[in-house]
Amino acid sequence: MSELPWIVWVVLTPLAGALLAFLWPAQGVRVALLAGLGTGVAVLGLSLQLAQLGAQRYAVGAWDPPLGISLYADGLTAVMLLMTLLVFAPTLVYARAYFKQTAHLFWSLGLFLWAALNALFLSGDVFNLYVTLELLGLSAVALTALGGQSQALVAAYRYLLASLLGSLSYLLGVGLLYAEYATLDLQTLGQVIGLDPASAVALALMATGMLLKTALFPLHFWLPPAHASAAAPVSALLSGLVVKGSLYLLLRLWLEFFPETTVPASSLILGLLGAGAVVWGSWQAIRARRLKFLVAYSTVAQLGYPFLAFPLLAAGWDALAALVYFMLSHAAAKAAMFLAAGSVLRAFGQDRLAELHGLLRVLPLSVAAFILAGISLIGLPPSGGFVAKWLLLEAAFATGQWGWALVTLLGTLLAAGYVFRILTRALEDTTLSDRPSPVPRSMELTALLLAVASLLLGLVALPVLGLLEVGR
Amino acid sequence: MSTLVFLLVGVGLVVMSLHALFVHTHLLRQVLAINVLGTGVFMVFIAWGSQSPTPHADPVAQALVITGIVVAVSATALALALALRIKQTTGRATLSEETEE
Amino acid sequence: MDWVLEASALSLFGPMGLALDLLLAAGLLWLAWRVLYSPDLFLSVVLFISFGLLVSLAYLRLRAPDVAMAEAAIGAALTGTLLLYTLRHMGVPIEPPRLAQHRLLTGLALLMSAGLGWAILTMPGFSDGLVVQVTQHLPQSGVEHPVTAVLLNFRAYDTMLEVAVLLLALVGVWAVSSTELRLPAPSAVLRGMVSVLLPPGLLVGGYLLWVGAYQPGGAFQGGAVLGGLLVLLFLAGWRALAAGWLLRLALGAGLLAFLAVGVLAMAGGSLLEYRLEAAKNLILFIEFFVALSVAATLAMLLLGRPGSAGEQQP
Amino acid sequence: MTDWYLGLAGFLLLNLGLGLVRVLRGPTPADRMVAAQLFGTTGVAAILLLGQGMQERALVDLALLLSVLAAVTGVAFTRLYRRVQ
Amino acid sequence: MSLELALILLGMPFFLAGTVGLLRFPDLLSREHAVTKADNLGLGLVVLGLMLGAESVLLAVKLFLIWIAVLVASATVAQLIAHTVIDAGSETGGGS
Repeated sequence: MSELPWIVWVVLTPLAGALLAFLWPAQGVRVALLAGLGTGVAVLGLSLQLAQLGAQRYAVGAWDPPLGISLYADGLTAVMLLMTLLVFAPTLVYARAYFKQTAHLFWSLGLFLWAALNALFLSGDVFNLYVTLELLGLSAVALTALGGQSQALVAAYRYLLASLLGSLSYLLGVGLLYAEYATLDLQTLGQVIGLDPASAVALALMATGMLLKTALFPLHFWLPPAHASAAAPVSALLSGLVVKGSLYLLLRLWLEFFPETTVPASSLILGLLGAGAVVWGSWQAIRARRLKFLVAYSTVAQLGYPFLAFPLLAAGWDALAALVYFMLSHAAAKAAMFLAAGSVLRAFGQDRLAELHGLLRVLPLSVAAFILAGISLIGLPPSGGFVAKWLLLEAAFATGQWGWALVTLLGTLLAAGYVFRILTRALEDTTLSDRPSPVPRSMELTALLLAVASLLLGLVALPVLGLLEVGR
Repeated sequence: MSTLVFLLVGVGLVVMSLHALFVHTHLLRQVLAINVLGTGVFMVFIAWGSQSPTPHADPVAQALVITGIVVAVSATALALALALRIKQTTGRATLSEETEE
Repeated sequence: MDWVLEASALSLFGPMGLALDLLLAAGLLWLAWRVLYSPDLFLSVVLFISFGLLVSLAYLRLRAPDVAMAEAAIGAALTGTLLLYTLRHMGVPIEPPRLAQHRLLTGLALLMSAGLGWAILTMPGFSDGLVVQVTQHLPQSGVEHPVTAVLLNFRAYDTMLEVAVLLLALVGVWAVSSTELRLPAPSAVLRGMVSVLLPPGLLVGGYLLWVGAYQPGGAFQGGAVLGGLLVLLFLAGWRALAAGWLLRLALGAGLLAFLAVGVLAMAGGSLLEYRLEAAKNLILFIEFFVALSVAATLAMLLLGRPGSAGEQQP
Repeated sequence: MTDWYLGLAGFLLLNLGLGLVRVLRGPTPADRMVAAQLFGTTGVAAILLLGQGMQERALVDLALLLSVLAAVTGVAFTRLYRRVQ
Repeated sequence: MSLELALILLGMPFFLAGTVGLLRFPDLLSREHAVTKADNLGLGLVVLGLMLGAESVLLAVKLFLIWIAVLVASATVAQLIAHTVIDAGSETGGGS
């Protein structure tokens, strides 16, 4: 068991699934669920391997870098892969009920997305990362447009432009690095990279591209309409996972390159932008009139927190752990919220916040999902969000950078504001004027499952952080 | 010398297309701008690769750009399909500032 | 700045070569400007095709014939056809550019560009890239042409994902578009031309595919020629390919071949590792199916989704 | 000798540039397309001469590719831009 | 000067003539004539010249194939473009 090359199967299984679902559309659902199962096994196998044997490298085609491409997995990779699995598996089950028979292209596109994410997390080559970014971006855009309404189409188009601009900026940076250092291998580059202007510009280009793709304030303009107008399971994937792909890549570049090329100003800028995102995103979420827009703006806000950790990364382990835990808990909580919002849409045909009275009576499980996921977004114990904020505060206090702690606390208050906006309506005990449509039980249950997971993430912090340490 | 000339052409294409991308609102013009932008980036790769001592330009740079060209046509096709569908459903061919709802 | 002098010394073709380069450079920048800002969108598209061909000439001057072929076939001809098609169906060919002001983004763009120029001009020196490694390992790759060795062997994983991107784009286009390309009946002249051009065209496509093992050419260039022929066939009213599972198989064949060979290689080694004796045949095997998929995909991107209404949300 | 070929390729390039004036002037799309067809003929000749001048045999293959594909955009134009019904 | 180069040089005026015709002739159809006739002749001379210097049969065959393909394509496309004009009458002005 422990010798199997799980690292390869983590990418190949969803990719083969995507191909098979395309070739055999009538069996799309079954192919997707089977491929999901297989990918899950591969991810768990790889994680166990990593926990036992430490970080691993895999030279594709047995060509070692710099000639060939190598895959690389350490604890950070494993946590990302597990996060993807955690969100994807319930979302596929949800989608089976959500899409009924019609949208058979969803299964192929969804598996392409999964393959792209896994390939991105595992890639150890800066150009290969560009290809995975494009695979990720195009599948995300196609999924966004799958809704078919004009709003979704416009949002998808805008998303595509932002995504292409981001990856071309990244690619230009890759070109400069290759011209100067004659290698595309991430780790080798990390060892040889210097502080000359060309390298600095290359890194700035790559980082800017990733910031655009991660929708960090003020480059977030494309995110709310895309995430709000996509179909619910797609929104869950986009908000929970896709933005984490580029955030992970930024973090990886930072960890590999920046110890040698530290510019204090750059981490400060990221932190400040993160603070701006927390405030602006939360404020927009508080003002939103539709449930899905509220949840989407909450994503803009929540994506600010990981960036607060960047100025603290140099100080030590806590900041990295906080950053990763923010990604993890937001993935589960936000996916749960979007899935629950999808149930609301299914029941009422619209999601205007002003008209959501008495939700509790119709969709009790979805309301429960909102409450539990909300607890994690606000950061109350024992949720994953609480652990992340706690770690961030510790890192901030340890280095005496109180400012970031204040932003975190402010964000907590604002998050409470928008979460309670949902709950006060939902818990009102009034009878509804129009009869809601039935919502399949599996849709409500999967949302609840993810919400519970986001809460429980706080209780499994020790093993998760232990895994994260592999290879550090 | 070719290297220097075309490196600068590549940078020029990037500058022009970035500006065009930000000021144009017509969907097709944006697609054109993205394509020219990609060409500028590829040009930088190949111009650099052309100073390799072999009979042909750096083979890795060439392979990367071929991959890039195929990715670019894929993205362009998706963008054009979206643009056409937007025109069909909304009757408009431009992106304008939009607000929620 | 040292490398600037070095680069000048590399001018192999004398003053005439330099004059040609400057002519090309001026033409490229001028054309790009007209493509991006001309008031008539149809003109922009036509100029974009010309621009692509000029870019291809520039790649030739930069001694990158493989890229020149890919650019001429895919970047100019097929992208141009896609643009013509979309423009036709969107109508409004003459629409003066309406400019929106994004000061923040424009400023960012200018900043990036200035930084870029600065970066290139102050770069301490260019590396030699991976030429040495590629040349050293070329005998173990199974092919004689270095670009093909990189694409199909050393960095085959990239190419596999690239083929996946192409397939994904097609699935995306199918997910978005609801219409199939419809045309009036073709004239006899057109059908005559297609039937004259088809046999030598197939020959050229096959030749480019095969010759990639030895010199510039390969699956993408050959596939693009075949794709162009398919487009011609469609434009002349031919529809035989546009049906069911056979079409899907043709579209997925490239990725399928890659996955099959890659996984089988894992029986005795690692992913996509070819034994030297078998390397050449395996590479040609993969290339054949990749070319098939490239051709089918490029043609279907234009044709739209055959015989089906768009995806509907429940 | 090589300079001769490069010079002639440059001459053809200038020719193409002149032809682009017609692309710009139009006035109808058909005029523009006719002018753009110049790339199919003059462009192919320029590539052949460039190949001769740079001692690069592979350029003949590029010219071959271009000569086959030159038809595609032209035909696409005529098929797509036929009179609207 | 070799015969090879002489033939190629002989082809150049045809390209120039084609371009000048394209610019100077008053209407679409005569401009088309200028381009297709003159340019194809010029290309023919270039190809012929290069074929004389070709060191292999394959190369010569490829060169010939290029000429044939361009000839067929440009003649047909010219004819088709002419048809769009004749079909559309004067309506092409707006560029529909």
